[in-house]
Amino acid sequence: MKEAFKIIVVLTVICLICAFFLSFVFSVAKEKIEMNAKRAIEEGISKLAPCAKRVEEIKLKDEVVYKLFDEQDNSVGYAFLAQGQGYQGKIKILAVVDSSLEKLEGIEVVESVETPGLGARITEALFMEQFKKLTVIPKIEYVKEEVEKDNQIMAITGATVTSKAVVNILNKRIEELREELKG
Amino acid sequence: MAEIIESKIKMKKEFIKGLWKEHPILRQLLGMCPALAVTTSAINGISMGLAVIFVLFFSSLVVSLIKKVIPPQVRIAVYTVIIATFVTVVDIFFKANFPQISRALGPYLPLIVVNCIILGRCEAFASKNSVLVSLLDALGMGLGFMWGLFLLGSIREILGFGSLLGVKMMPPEYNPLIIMILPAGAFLVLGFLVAVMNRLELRIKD
Amino acid sequence: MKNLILIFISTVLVNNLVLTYFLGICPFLGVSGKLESAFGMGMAVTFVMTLATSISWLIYHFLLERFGLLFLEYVIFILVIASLVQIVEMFIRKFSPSLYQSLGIYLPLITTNCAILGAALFMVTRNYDFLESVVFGFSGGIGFSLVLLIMAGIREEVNYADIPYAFRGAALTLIIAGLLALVFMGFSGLISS
Amino acid sequence: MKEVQASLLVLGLTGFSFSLLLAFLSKKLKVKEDARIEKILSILPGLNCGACGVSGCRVFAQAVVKEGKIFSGCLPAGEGMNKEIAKALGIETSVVKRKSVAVCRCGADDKEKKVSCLYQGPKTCKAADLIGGAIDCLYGCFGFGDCEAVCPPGAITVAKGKVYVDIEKCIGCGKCLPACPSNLFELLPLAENLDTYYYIACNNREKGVNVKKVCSRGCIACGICTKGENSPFYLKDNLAFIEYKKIVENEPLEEAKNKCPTKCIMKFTVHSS
Repeated sequence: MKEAFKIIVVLTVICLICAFFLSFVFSVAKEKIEMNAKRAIEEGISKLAPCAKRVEEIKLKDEVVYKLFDEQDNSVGYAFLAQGQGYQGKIKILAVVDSSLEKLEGIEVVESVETPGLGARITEALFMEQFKKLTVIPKIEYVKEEVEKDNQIMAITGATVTSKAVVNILNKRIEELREELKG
Repeated sequence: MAEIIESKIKMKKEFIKGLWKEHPILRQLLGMCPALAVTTSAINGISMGLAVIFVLFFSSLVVSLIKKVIPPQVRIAVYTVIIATFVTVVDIFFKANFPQISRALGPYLPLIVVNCIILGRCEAFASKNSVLVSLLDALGMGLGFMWGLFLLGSIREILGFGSLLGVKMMPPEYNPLIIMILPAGAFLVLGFLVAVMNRLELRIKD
Repeated sequence: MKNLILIFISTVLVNNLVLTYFLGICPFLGVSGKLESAFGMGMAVTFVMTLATSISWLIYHFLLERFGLLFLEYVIFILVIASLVQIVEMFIRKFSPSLYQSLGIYLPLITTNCAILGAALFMVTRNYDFLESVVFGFSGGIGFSLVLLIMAGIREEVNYADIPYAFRGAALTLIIAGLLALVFMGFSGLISS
Repeated sequence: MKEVQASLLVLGLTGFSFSLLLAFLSKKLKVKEDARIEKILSILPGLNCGACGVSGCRVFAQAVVKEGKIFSGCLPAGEGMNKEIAKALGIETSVVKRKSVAVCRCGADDKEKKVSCLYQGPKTCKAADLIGGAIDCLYGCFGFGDCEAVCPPGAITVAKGKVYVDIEKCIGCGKCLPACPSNLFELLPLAENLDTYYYIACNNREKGVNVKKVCSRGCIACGICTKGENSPFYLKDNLAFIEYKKIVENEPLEEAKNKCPTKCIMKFTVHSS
């Protein structure tokens, strides 16, 4: 009986000590992590919409959307975070759209674990440039050859799945925004 | 006096063996998962190496301290929980202070928890030797792991991206070998590295 | 239902945990010497991985997410996996000592098998629902065993070949694994979701 | 502070439930194994090197407990640990000494062995023995290292076609005897009083003139070594042998070694206790 008792005591005590130690470390570092996340978003926004001076957070369902205002305090557009399933894992995109939700100011891929050299090329400026001043209505489309309409972008050769994922994630999020803001 | 000197030599031997003779990746073939996955660039290699040293050092310390108390049935469970705790500390530390490294390492930082080196060293070494020796062994193994990762990372970065530590190395018309970044390239490069290591070991022996 | 089959095929062939995500390389190199120990290892890993992903999903959704303890993620998952492997080790030791003998050192190494924790973490990042994560765990195990058996078959042939001294043993296994990874990359066009 | 209580509760609970499960199972699935095996295993270095002549430490521990005595001793562990094992078993142990050492009855290297055809088969002695033709001498050593591969303590190294046995490392387990297809290895018995030993490094049973054709170091059965008074050498089908029981002191052996025309009588000394 002693053996079994010893097993139970040792494992549970070790777990408790680790739990306490971890939660203590986490609570110390929690603000810093949030601060980092906020700073990353602010940097992204300032890069995408230089004219935005003031940022106001609006809570929509469980996501946060940032309303942007320039010096004269009239709204310049919205910045939002959209994420979804890419080819290999999660893709997180920060995008800025004008206040009428028709044109994209630009996007920045914040986080992605796509295959290096192929899917990962969505994080390069070349791909993200295409989204500058891209019209969003009815919705963004991707093409394999050259672009005709102004709501189309060219997919990266060899990474069509990832490019399609980026387009779908943006379309879905903008659709949600349209109902929430218009409704 | 003799034992002190003798034990000093033993200590030095324990430390040195991790760097070359019993190199964790190239000789013992432990800790391959992060070694192959993360080394798409030299920077990743170094940061993963540093994280492994930290975790290996502290887990060997804790394991060698409490090794007498742990009943054999729960030995693996307890060791892995301790290792997991230290890895989470490293993960939180990287997220707080170096967000871009934490993004670069991505899902592979937690995989140190199941990194065969750490449990391998704890199971085979720290649970059988005194504290100081296991710490030296941990440091040796950690440093060995790091330079192994750095070497692997730089080879793959030079061939795959044409740059080293972000600095352009190759002439512009060099089009990078994408395979070096893909999993297949990692296996091949490591295979040849292990072969080179065997060759060197052979020349030293005869 | 279609989605489950899709996950199964993609995890076994397209995104094989061993060849595309480098998970579980240590036992992959170590145990793939003989066919029956490879099979034993494959089955043990499949069993543990299926159970681990399902239990981890339950704990993740009902305990971690509700109390917002995401930082505990790694510790809890590895605790589940370590205990499961300890149970599997006891069962194998009790009911088939010969398999226990041949798996030897590699049984505890299953716990450090990155594939199992990797599968649990991928299940979280891809936020599968319960049924999907069970299928994902099971297909991950099958994919691991498949590649392990292929490698064991090749290595049993390679023993009779005349290999230069430096490449004997692990170096050649790694190069074979590299070629296998290339072959498995051929499957990537299989699923265009 | 909420996190601290929550994490304590969650991790503590999971740890507790799994430890309950483990404790219960460890009792139910108890494999009835002698406790002493675990004790011995903790003393052993755990290298699974096979130097004790058995496949691994766990097998060695089980065998020691079953037989109740240390049959071949754990070489990497050295004397200290063997005494500890004996203490753990509660038996006293005579100082573990090896009873014999392996020697190879072919001392010619690549230059001395004549080779008249190019052998390209698999580089193992077994294969060479099957196919034949790797070396002209039908009794000689192929030099592909089957013995080196099988020697548990790694005492045998094959360099330039010649077999070198590291006398200090050899534990006399005899695994090299079956490994060599030409049966060139023999276990030379170690006597208490002697520390230098002699053996004939040739196995060729052809007439002297044929031996000369295939090897410059082979024994041509000239019989000079058998001439001295009470010399332990004797000739049997064109090959010299030593009668180890008849050896009184090394004088006649040393004399025969110098007189041997083809220098195929070898000598080695044993240093450790």
